[in-house]
Amino acid sequence: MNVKPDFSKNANQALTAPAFLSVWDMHAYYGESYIVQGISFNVHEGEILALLGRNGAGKTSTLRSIARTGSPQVTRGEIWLDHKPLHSMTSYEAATSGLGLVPEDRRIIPGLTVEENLQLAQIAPPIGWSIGRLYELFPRLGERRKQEGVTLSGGEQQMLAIARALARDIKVLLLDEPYEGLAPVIVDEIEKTLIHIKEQGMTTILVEQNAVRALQLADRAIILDTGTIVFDGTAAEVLENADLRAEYLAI
Amino acid sequence: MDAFLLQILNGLDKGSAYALIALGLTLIFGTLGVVNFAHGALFMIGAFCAVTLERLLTLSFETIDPTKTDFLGNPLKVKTPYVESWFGPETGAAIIDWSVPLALIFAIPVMLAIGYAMERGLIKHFYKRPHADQILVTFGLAIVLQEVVKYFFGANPIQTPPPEALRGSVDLGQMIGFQANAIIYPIWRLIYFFFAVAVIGGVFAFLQFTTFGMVVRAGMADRETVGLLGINIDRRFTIMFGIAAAVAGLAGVMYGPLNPPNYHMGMDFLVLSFVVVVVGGMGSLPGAVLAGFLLGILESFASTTWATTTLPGINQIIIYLVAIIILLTRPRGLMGRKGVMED
Amino acid sequence: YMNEPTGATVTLGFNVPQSGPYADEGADELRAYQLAVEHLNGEGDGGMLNTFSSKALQGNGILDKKVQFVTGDTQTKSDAARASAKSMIEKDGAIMITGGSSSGVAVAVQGLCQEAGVIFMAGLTHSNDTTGKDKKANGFRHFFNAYMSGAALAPVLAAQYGKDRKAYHLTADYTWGWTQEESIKAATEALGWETVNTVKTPLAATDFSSYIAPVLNSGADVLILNHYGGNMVNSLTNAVQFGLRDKMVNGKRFEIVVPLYSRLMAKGAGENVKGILGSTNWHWSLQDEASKTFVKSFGTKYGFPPSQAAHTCYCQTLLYADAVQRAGSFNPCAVEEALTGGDSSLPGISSEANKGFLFDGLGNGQTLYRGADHQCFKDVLVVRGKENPTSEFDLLEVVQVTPAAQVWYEPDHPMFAGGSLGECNPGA
Amino acid sequence: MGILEVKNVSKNFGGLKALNNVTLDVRENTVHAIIGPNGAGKSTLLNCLVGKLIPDTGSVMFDGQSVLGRKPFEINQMGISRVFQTPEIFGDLTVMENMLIPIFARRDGAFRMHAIESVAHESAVLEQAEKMLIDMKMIDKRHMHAASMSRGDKRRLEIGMCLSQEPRLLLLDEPTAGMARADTNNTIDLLKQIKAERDITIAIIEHDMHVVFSLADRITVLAQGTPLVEDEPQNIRGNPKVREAYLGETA
Amino acid sequence: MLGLGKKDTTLLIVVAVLTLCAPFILNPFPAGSAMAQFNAGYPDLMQRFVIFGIFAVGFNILFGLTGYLSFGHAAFLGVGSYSAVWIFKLFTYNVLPAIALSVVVAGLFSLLIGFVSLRRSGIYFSILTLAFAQMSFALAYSVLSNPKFNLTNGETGLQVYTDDPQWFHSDRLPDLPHLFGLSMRATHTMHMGDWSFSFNTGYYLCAVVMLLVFYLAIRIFRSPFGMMLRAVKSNQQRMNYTGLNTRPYTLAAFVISGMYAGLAGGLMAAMDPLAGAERMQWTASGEVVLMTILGGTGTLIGPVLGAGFIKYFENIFSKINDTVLHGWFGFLPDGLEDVMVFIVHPFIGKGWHLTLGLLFMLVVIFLPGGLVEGGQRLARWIRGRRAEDSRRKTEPAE
Ligand SMILES: Nc1ncnc2c1ncn2[C@@H]1O[C@H](COP(=O)(O)OP(=O)(O)OP(=O)(O)O)[C@@H](O)[C@H]1O
Ligand SMILES: Nc1ncnc2c1ncn2[C@@H]1O[C@H](COP(=O)(O)OP(=O)(O)OP(=O)(O)O)[C@@H](O)[C@H]1O
Ligand SMILES: [Mg+2]
Ligand SMILES: [Mg+2]
Repeated sequence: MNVKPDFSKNANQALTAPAFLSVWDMHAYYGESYIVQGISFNVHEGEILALLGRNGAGKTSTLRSIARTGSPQVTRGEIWLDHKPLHSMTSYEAATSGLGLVPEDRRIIPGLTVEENLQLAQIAPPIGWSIGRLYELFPRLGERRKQEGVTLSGGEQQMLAIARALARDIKVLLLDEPYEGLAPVIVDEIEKTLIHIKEQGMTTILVEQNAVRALQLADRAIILDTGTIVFDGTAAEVLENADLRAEYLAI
Repeated sequence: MDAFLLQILNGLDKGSAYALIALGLTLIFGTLGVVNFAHGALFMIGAFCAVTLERLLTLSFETIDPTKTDFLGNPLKVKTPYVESWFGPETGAAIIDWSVPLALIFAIPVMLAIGYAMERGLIKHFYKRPHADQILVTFGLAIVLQEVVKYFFGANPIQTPPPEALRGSVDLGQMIGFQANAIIYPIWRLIYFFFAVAVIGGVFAFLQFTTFGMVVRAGMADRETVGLLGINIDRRFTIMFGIAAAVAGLAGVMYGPLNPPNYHMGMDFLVLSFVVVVVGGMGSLPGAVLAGFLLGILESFASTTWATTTLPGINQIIIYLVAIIILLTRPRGLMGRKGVMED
Repeated sequence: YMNEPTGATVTLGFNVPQSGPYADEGADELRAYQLAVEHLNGEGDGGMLNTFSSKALQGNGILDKKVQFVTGDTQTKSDAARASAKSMIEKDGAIMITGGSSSGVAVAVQGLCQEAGVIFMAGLTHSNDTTGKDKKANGFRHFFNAYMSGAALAPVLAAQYGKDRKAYHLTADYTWGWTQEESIKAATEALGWETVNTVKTPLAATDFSSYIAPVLNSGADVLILNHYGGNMVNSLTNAVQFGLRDKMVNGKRFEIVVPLYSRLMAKGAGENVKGILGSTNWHWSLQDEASKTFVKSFGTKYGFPPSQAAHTCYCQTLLYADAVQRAGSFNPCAVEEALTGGDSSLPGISSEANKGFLFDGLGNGQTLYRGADHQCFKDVLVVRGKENPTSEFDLLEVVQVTPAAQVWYEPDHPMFAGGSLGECNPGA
Repeated sequence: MGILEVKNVSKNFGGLKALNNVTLDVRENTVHAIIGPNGAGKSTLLNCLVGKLIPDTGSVMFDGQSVLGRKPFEINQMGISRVFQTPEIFGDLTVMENMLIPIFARRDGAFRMHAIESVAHESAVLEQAEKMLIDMKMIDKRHMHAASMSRGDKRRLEIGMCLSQEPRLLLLDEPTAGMARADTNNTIDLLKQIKAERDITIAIIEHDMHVVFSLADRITVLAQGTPLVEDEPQNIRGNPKVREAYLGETA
Repeated sequence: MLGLGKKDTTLLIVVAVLTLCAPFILNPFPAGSAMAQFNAGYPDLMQRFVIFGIFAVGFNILFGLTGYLSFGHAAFLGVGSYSAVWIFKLFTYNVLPAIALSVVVAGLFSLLIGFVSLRRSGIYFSILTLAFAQMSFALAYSVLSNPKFNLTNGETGLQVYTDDPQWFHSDRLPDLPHLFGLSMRATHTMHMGDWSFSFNTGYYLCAVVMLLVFYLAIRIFRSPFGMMLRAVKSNQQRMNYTGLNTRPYTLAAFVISGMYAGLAGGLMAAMDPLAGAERMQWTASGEVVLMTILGGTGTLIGPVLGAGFIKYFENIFSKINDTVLHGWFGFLPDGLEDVMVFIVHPFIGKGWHLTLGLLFMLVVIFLPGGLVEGGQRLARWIRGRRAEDSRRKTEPAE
C-alpha cells in the first residue's frame, strides 16, 4: 500500500518509460491562495486514470492547470504530452496539440445553437468525429440541433459538452465530472463510449464523485487531498483498500 | 409629397453616417463586449487621414514672387506642390483634387495599423475588466488621440472637398417627374450613401458567409472555452478590432467632404452612435444598421418646419425620445440578442 | 477694494477657450493679450500704444506697476469659465478679467465679476444681451453686436441684391442665435425684404442637410445663416453642397448671407465663403495707421495676421490700462468712471446717450465707450469672401466700412431692454 | 389534499412539448422525488412553480392559492424556496453575507429599507446565519468570496441559503450533483433532520438513486413531459417501464 | 463610534480632519513662490472639491453598490441648481431653503426617471438615462428658455436679476447667497510668514454638509440595505428567488444618489448663484462616472479622491502657461530651459486635457481598483518595508 506520495517512484517511471502525459511538480495559485501544491504523475497511452478526492481537493484545478486555462496560475512545474511541453503553451495551443477538456460546469456557449457549439469545435484542426456521428451517439442533441445550447436541460448540456470534446481529434481527454446530472441510462451509454474510445487508443483522465463507478472503469487512480497526491496506484488497489476509501472518499 | 421624399433622402444619408459608425462600434461593443469610447476618435482619425494625405500631396517648395507682397509688406512667397512639379501642373492638380478618394486607399493600412496597435497594446488587457474600466481607459485614449490631432491640426475645421467632378448636386426630383428644384441632392451625399451600403454589405457578407462572426461571438461569450477548443481567439479579436477601426476610419474619410473634419467630431458622434447601437440592440449588426437609418430619417422629419412648429424643440430631442420609447417597448432594442451586455 | 495690487506688479486674468471648438480663437486671443502685456510693459515695438489717441500710457506698466498675467480655460462653458475666473480672482489676485469667445460665457463671467468686484473686459461676444438685458456696471464690451451687424449689413444687402428679396433664416437655437436673427430680420424687413421662414437648428447639430434641403423649394431667394463657429462652417458647406449658390429663384440668383463672420471661421469654410457677405468687427487688411501698426507688430511676432478676436482683446487690454492710468487708481469704480464716465461724444449723432469716453487710433476709427451701457460704438465692417485669395489669410475683402452713426441705437432700444447696469462694485 | 397541486400544466418551447398535461400532487410534510430521463421536463416543471416560466395551460396551487401570474419574489414570500441545477449564489459576496440575505428576506419581506442600521448590529440574524453555516459545515469558509469556492461547496451553500429561509416547500434541483459522497450523505442527514424538526415539504429532482431512495416518500417519474408513474419508492425500483426508460441496467 | 465600526470611524475622522484643515493642506507652497501655481487652497476650488465629492459619493451609492451605470446623473445636479436659483430669485438668498428644495426636486425628478429607466438593466439602462439627461439638457439649453417661457435662461444660465421679486429679501442681508446673514463669499485670509490660507464660509458649509452625507453613505454601505444592493449587483436572479423585489431596492438607490446629486447642485448654486445648462450635459454625467472609477468604484473614499483629482487638473493644470514654465525652469541654462519648456508645453495649459487623458489611462492600466488601490498598494509597500526593517533589526547579522 502506498498512501504517501512518492515522487521518486514517479520519477523513475518517467525515466524508464516516458509516459504519454506526464505532470511534474506542478504548483498553481488562484491569486494568493495556493491550491495545487506540487503534483506529479504519469498517464500512459490508452489508459483511463481516475482523479478522486473530496470537494475542494483541487481536482478541477489540476485539470485546468493541465489544460493551460490560466486560472489557476501555474507557477512551477512541467507538463509533457507526447514529448511536447504543454507548460509553455497557451490553452489553444495545448488544445491543438491534442488536449480536450470537458469542464465541470459544461460551459455551453450562450448565443450559439447546439449545432454551432459543435461546429465551433471543428474550426481548429485536428477534427475528430463528424457531427453526424455525434448525433448518432446522442440522438437528443440531433433533435435539438437548432435550439440555443444554454436552454438545453442540464443533462443535455452535459451531453453536448462531451460531444464537443469528441468533435475534435484529441489524444487526451480530461473529463471533469462527466456524469453529473445525467440519467443512469445515459451514464451507462457514456461509459460504453469511453470504453470504446479507449480501445481506439484514447487516454483519459476522469474526475468523478461517484468513485466506485469511476474506479470500475479506470485502470489507475490518483487521490488528491488539499492539493497534493495522497495516493497513486491501480484502481483495484483503491477498491480493495477500505481505509483509504473511508478516509478520502467516504465510501 | 416631394418634401416627404426629400426628408427620406436626407434621412437615408444621415442614417448612412450613423449606420456606418454604429456598425464599427457594434463590432467592438456588441461583439467584442468592449465599451469603446475611442470609437468616435477612430472615425475622426479617418477623416484626418484625408487631411493628412492632402497635406502630403500639397507639400510645396517656395519661390519668391517679387511683384506681390504678403500681409506684412514683404515679397510674397509662392508655394508650388511637389506633385505639380513632378507630374506637371495638370496631373498634379488632378491628384490633389482627388485626394479624398485616394485617402481611402491611404486610410485602410493606417486604420488597420491603428486598430492593431490599439487592440494589442491596450484593449486586449481589458476584455475581462469591468465595463467601467473599459470606459475610463478608452475615454482617456479618446482624449489623447483628440488632443494629439488638435496639437497638429488645430481646433478649427479643415475642408476636405470632394473632387471637382463630384461636387455640386443633381436634381433628382426632375428625373422622376417633379418640378425643378424640388429634390436637389448633392452628388457626394449619394456617393456616401452607396459607399455605406457597400461597406455594410461587405461586412455582413464577411460575417455571414464565414464562421468568423460566430467564433468571435462565441469568444466574447466565453473566451476560455473557445480557447479550450483550440481556437486562437486573440488573433480573431485583433482582426475584428482592425476591421471595426477600418470601417470607422473609412466612414470618416468619406464624411470629410460632407462636413469639414475637426478634432472633436468624434465626440460629437460618440453619444449618438452609442444610442444607435443600443437602440438597434446589442450584438446585432442588422439592428445597428436599421436603427441608424431609422434615427436618421426620424431626425430629418423632426427638423421639418411642420414638425418644429407643431412641437417646438422636437428636433432637439427626437433621437433621445425615440430611443426611450423603443427601449421601453422592446427590451433589447430593435433586434438585440439575449444576454449581450444586459448586466 | 478687492485685489488691490500692493506690490510692484499688477495681475490681469486672461480667460479664453483653450479647449473645445473655439480653442484656435482662444489661442489667438491669448497671443494678442501677450502682445498687449509686452507693449504695456514697454517691450516690443509698442504696437497701437503709438497710435492710440489717449497718451496716458507710457510703456512702464500700469501706474508704474509691471503687468503680469494669468491664463485659464473657459472651455466655452459658463460653469468652467466662472470657475477659472474665480480662481484668477481668489488665488492669483487678478484685478481685471478679460477674454471669452461666446456670449453665454461673457454674460456668466461678467455677472461673476460684478459680484466679486473686479472689472470684466469682454472678449468676443456678439449677443445683444451682453450690454443689453445682462449688462453690468463692472463689464465692458469693445466688440460689436448683433444689432450692429444687422444695421450695417442690411443696406449693403439691399444695394447688392435688391430690395425685393425673400429671406429664409436658419438660426442656432440659443440666445445668441435668437438675438442675431431678430436683429438681421428687423433690419432687412425695414428695407423691404420679406422673411419666408425662420428655422431653429439645434446647437449640437453637425449636419444641416435636412434644414438646407427644403430651402430651395420654399420660394426664398436668400438664405441667412445665423450660425457661428462650427455650426456656420457646416451649414455653409452644406448649403454650397446642395448647389444653392448655382440656382436661380424668382428670376434672381440665390444668395447666402452670414451675418457674423470671422476669419478663422472663413478659413474653416474654405472655398465656400467666396462671394458671401457678412459683417465683422475688424479685419487685418484695413489700411488705417492703427490697424497697420497692429498687424505689423502681431505679424512680426507670430508670423500671421491677427484675427478680429485678437484685435478686440488687445484693444480691451489697452483700454483698461489706459483707464486705470487716467483714473490714477485700480479701484473698479474709478476705472468705470474713466472708461465710460466721460462727457465726450461721437460726432454726428444727436442723442442723450451719446456720452462716454471717445478715443481713436485702435483700428475702428473714432470710437465711443458709451456710459449708458458700456458698449463701444465704432465703425462696422461689411465683408465678402474673396474670390481670388492671394494667401491663406486673404479670405475676406472689406466691402464697406459702415460708420458708427449708422449702427447707433438708444440704450432703451427694445432689443436691449430690461436689466440695468446697477452700481459699480469695488468688492469687499 | 396536497400542499402543492399541479393540474394539467403544459409548456411548449416552439414545437417541443416540454411539459404535457402534467398533474402532480405533493402532500404536506413529505419528500416527493421527481425523476426521469434528461430533458424530461423536470426543471421546466420547477420553473413553472417558481415563476420563472409561465405555463401555457393548467394551474398551480400552493396551499390553496394560485402561484401563476405572481412574480418570483412573491412566490418565494409564499414559502417556496428553490435550489437551482447550476448553483445560483451571490458570487461577489462573502459566504456569510450569502447566508444573511435570505434570512433578511424572510424577516423583512420583499422590500424594506434598513439604510441606516448596521448589519453588524443585527445579532439575531447573524446568529441564525452562523448556526446554518455550522450545520452546513461551512463555518470556516464564512469570510470567503462565494465565487471562489469549489463547485460542491457552492451547491451546499445554496442549499443552506434556501433552508435558512425555513420555507414550507423546498424545491431541490439535483442538490447533490457533484457533491462528494461524504457531503451527499451529510446533506441527506441534514434534510432528514430538518424534516423531523419542522413542517417542511420537499420536492426533489435527482439522478442519484442513492439520494432518491434515502429520502423520498413518493416518486414521480417524468418522461417526455408526461408523468409515467407515481408511486412509493420500492415499487418504482421494480417497475420495468422505469428501468427501461430511466434506470438502465445498473439500478 | 456613531454606530460605525472601528475602521469606518477612523476613515470618517481622517476625512473630517482633512476637509476641515483643507485650507492648510491644499496651500503647501508659499504664496509668492514658483510652486504656488500648485496651490489649490482657494475658496472656489475647495468648494468644488467637496461639492463634486458629494456628487460622486452619491453616484457611487448607485453605481458602486448596484452596478447600474447611469449616464444621466448630471441632470439631477442641474435640476438641483435650477431649483436653488429659483428660490434665490423668488424668495430669498438664504441658502437653506434653496438647498432643501434642490434635494427635494432632484429626488422627485430622479424618482420619475429612475422609475422608467430601471425597467431595463445593463447597457440599456445606461442609454435610457443618457437619453433622459440629454433631453433635459436640450430642453434647458434652448427649448425652456424661450422668451415666452423662460425657465432656465438657456446658454447664459439662470441668474438673479435686480428686478427679481425676492420676497423675503431685506436690505440688511447680503446681496449674495448667505446663511442667516453670513455671506457665502465671506473669506478670512490668514497670513503666516510667506504662506497665506483662506477660510471661506461657503467652503465650510459645503464641508460640513459633505461630512454629514459621507457619514450617511458609510451607514448605507454597512446597512442591510447596502448589502442588498451589492446582492443585486452580484445576482439579480438569486435575489428574486430569495423573495426580494429588486426594483424598489434599485429605485431607492437611484433616488438617493439623485438626491445627492441635487444636493451638490444646490450647493453649487449656493456658492455661486448661477445655473448653467452645461451642468446637465452628458459630458458632465460622464465626468462623475470617471471620478468614481478613477477613485475606486464601490469604495467609500474613492469617489471623493477621484473628484478631487479631476477638478484639480481642470483648475490647476489648465492655468499653467509658458510664462509660468519659464518661471519654473528659469534656473536652468537658457538652451536647456527652452528644451524643458518645449517638452512640458504640450501637457499644460491648453494641453491639460492631454495630461488628464494620459492619467486616466495610466491609472486604470496600472491601478485597476483606482486611486484607492494605489493608496492601498502604497500602504502595503510601506508596511512591507517596515516589517522588513524590523525583521532585519531583530535578526542577528549572519
Ligand atoms: N476562482 C477561484 N479563486 C480562488 N479560489 C478558488 C477558485 N476556484 C477554486 N478555488 C479554491 O480552490 C480549491 C480547489 O478547488 P477545485 O475546484 O479544484 O476543487 P475540486 O476538487 O474540483 O472540488 P469539487 O469536487 O467541489 O468540484 C477550493 O478550496 C476552492 O475554494
Ligand atoms: N428555453 C427553452 N427553449 C427551448 N427548449 C427548452 C427551453 N428550456 C428547456 N427546453 C427543453 O425542454 C426540455 C425539458 O427541459 P428540462 O430542463 O425541464 O429537462 P430536465 O428534465 O430538467 O432534464 P435534466 O435532468 O437533464 O436536467 C429539454 O429538452 C430542453 O431542451
Ligand atoms: Mg471540481
Ligand atoms: Mg434539469
